[in-house]
Amino acid sequence: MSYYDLDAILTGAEKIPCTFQLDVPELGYLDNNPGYTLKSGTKVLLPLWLAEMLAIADMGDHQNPDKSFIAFDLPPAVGKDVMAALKADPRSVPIRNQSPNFYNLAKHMMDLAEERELHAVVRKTFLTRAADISLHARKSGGAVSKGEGSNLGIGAAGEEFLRGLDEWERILFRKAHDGARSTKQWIEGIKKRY
Amino acid sequence: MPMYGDAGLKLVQHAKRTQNLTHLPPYQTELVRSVAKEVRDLHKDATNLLEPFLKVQGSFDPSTDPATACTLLVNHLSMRRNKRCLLAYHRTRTDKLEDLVWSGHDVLDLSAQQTGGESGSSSLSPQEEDYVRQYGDLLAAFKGHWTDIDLTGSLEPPKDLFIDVRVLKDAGEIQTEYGAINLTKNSQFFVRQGDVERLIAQGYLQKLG
Amino acid sequence: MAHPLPPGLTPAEVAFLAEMEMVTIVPRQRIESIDLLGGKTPTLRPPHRAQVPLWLALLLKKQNRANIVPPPWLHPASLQSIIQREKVEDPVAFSPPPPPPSRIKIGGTAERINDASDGVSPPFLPSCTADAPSGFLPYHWQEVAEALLAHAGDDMPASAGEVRGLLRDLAEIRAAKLRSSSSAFEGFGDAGVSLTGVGAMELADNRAFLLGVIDGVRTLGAGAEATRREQEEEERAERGDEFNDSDEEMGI
Amino acid sequence: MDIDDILREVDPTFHSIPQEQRDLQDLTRAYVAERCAPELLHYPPGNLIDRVHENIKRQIEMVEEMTGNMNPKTNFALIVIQNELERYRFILRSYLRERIRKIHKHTLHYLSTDELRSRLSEIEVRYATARQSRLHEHYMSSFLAEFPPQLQNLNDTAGNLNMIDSPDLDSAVFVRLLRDTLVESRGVDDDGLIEGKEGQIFILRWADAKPLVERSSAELI
Repeated sequence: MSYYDLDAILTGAEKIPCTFQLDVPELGYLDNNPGYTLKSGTKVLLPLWLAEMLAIADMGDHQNPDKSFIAFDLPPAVGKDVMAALKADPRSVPIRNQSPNFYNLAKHMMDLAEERELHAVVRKTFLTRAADISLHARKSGGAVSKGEGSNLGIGAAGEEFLRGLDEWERILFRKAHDGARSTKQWIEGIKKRY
Repeated sequence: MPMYGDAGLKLVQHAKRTQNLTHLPPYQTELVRSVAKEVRDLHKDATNLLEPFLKVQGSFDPSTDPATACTLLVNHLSMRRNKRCLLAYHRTRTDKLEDLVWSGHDVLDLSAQQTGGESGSSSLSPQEEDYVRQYGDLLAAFKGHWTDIDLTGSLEPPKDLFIDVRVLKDAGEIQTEYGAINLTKNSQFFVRQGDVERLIAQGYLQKLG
Repeated sequence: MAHPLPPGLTPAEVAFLAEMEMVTIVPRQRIESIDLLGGKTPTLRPPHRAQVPLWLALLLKKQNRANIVPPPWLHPASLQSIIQREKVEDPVAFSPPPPPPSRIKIGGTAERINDASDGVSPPFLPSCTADAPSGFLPYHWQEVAEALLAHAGDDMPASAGEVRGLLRDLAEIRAAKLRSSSSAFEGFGDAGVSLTGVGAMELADNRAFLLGVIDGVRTLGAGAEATRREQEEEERAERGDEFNDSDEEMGI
Repeated sequence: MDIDDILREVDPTFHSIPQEQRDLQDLTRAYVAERCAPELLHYPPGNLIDRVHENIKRQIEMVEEMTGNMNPKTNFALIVIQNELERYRFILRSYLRERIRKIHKHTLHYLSTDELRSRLSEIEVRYATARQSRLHEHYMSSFLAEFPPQLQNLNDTAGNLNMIDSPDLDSAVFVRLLRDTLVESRGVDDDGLIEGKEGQIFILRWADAKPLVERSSAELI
């Protein structure tokens, strides 16, 4: 985890459904009610950077040592419906619509809650989509002289798929694309040398 | 209503866009100010909240008052979040500024041009302008230890150090590392590319092969 | 920018390294030894063969001062045998790299001590000279082959078109292997993935992507991995001394 | 008795390679390793970098002496020398700048302990320290000075969030074995123990590859 990493910070802004486990007089503003007590049992959406720590912090309650300030649910982006869709066909889900930092978010949620099922689906999704990313990147990276932009030469379905990539996948795409492109440049350049 | 950390997030979103730009967009003075103010307000709140406990008990024991402990934690996390956003924003920009210094740009000049050259307006904050100057000096000193290898030179592997050229029009005598060469039309030379790049661009010489 | 290129070697850098491979030349004119940073060049006297780094050989060739003797592995018969091996004999793994010099000592008896304190490796092994073994692709096979084809086409053992065609076949077979290998490792969940026989350019092309996928799987699986380790640790503790003993017996 | 003499006795091939050639091999390996390792590596032993730098300087002086009024057409040797010189300059430049990139990225980390600091040259330490303090001053004057004092540090490690970014030592790398050796490797689902053979190429986590590389049983590629 990198302190200065922008994607990590942006992931921290993802909203998590949380339930407060105690009354807190000063925190009404978190539920759009400044000045009022935030009641135990109130459901609020909190950013991950806040939810994460409130969920693992020790309340100091000796009778209930496992109790934290809040309980939380999986955010919809990595919730049951999305996981079911990914299980059916990882390629057909534009995961960027769920979250631009889909994998980062999934990782945080897996660390917070032991979710074996989540891990299996997310990993399979990542690998299956990576193979597709490589194919598309190779096609577009090989076409070195055509330039970039919409002229990727991978067809409408391909571009649709690429639009749905999350940040990790965009980086992967760029890596595969640049690899193919610089190899192509080497081949083209060698004829001009010596 | 706006949450603590929302303004900080805006800064980071700015930074994220900045990463993919070739130029440096204007410094977000107002946003930076409001995030810093948020931190001061949060700190004031925390101090006020703690005061009665410190007065009476000398310290605060979270287990006796979980609600206050929770408020203080939220407060503390919000300050830390804002600090992280501010640092990441500034760091992204100094990274970019350093890159420009490495590639030999006159950053201060460049930034004035981008804003249309109006006097007094720059996409850099005054502090950033200071930093660019200081970093420029620092890099110059570092480079000075490695003058023989031209530390800021190209990181693409060397190729075509010497090239064959044909003279397209008489250009008279030029000075090269090897001394003078007389360029008469249609003669051919094998020369250091760096010596003749300008003459090629001006159409006096043609690169062969 | 402190360094504008991505970490890891790029294709251009790999090609640069390949130019340090020694190749055999036949000089066409006498050239005295030159005192270089990397040592003196041999005195060139036609028609005596000499070995020089590829970058120098290409410079000599370009100026018509020498011809280059192509390495035996670049002959069509050699390339065909490698294709046969890659396609039929082992359709999964890459064909093996040339045997390391420690295993091909003269007479096969002079066993080099197993000490790599100056363990020489590509591009400094003599794997592209006229004495290199045929039937094995050296680490820099693609870069050396392309450079020779482009600039010493008339020195090739067969028509440039024929050699080029064989190289293209080989590259395609191997590219498919590299692609399928990455999915065959069950998503890099297991340790120690082997890519023995892979070429430098093949690596450079796929490096960032492959490592990106592996690092992604590792990051996503970090929690599961930690849990697995804890369980294994517990099991080990339960088995107690018995396990430790067998560990020692393995002589590690 | 010198260690080289001992080695020469047990292994006649040792030092059959002249010094200049070995320097080139070591420099090349250092450059490749630095480009491929996820963290900053130690300077190569035996003052290699200084020696190469000195040799480059001397060669440049020689080129300057040799030039003058010579016709490049007739002076092939000079062309060869300059071509080689350019190659050396490139390797050293690329090596040093890869190091700078890593130092930039994780400055506080490399300055944080004596062991880490010892990986930097004197010049690098001076540069990194000066840059870090300029940077801190920049943050201070931009916003940090308005913060409560306990929030002004750049090296807090409290509460699940370490401000000192450090390289990911578990990043994957490619290595080639330089001799037969046991290869221990960790994976997500399974760990491995392989009897590796000279010349084999593996993908490993850097933390697993590092001990092999440090005792010259493997090299980064």
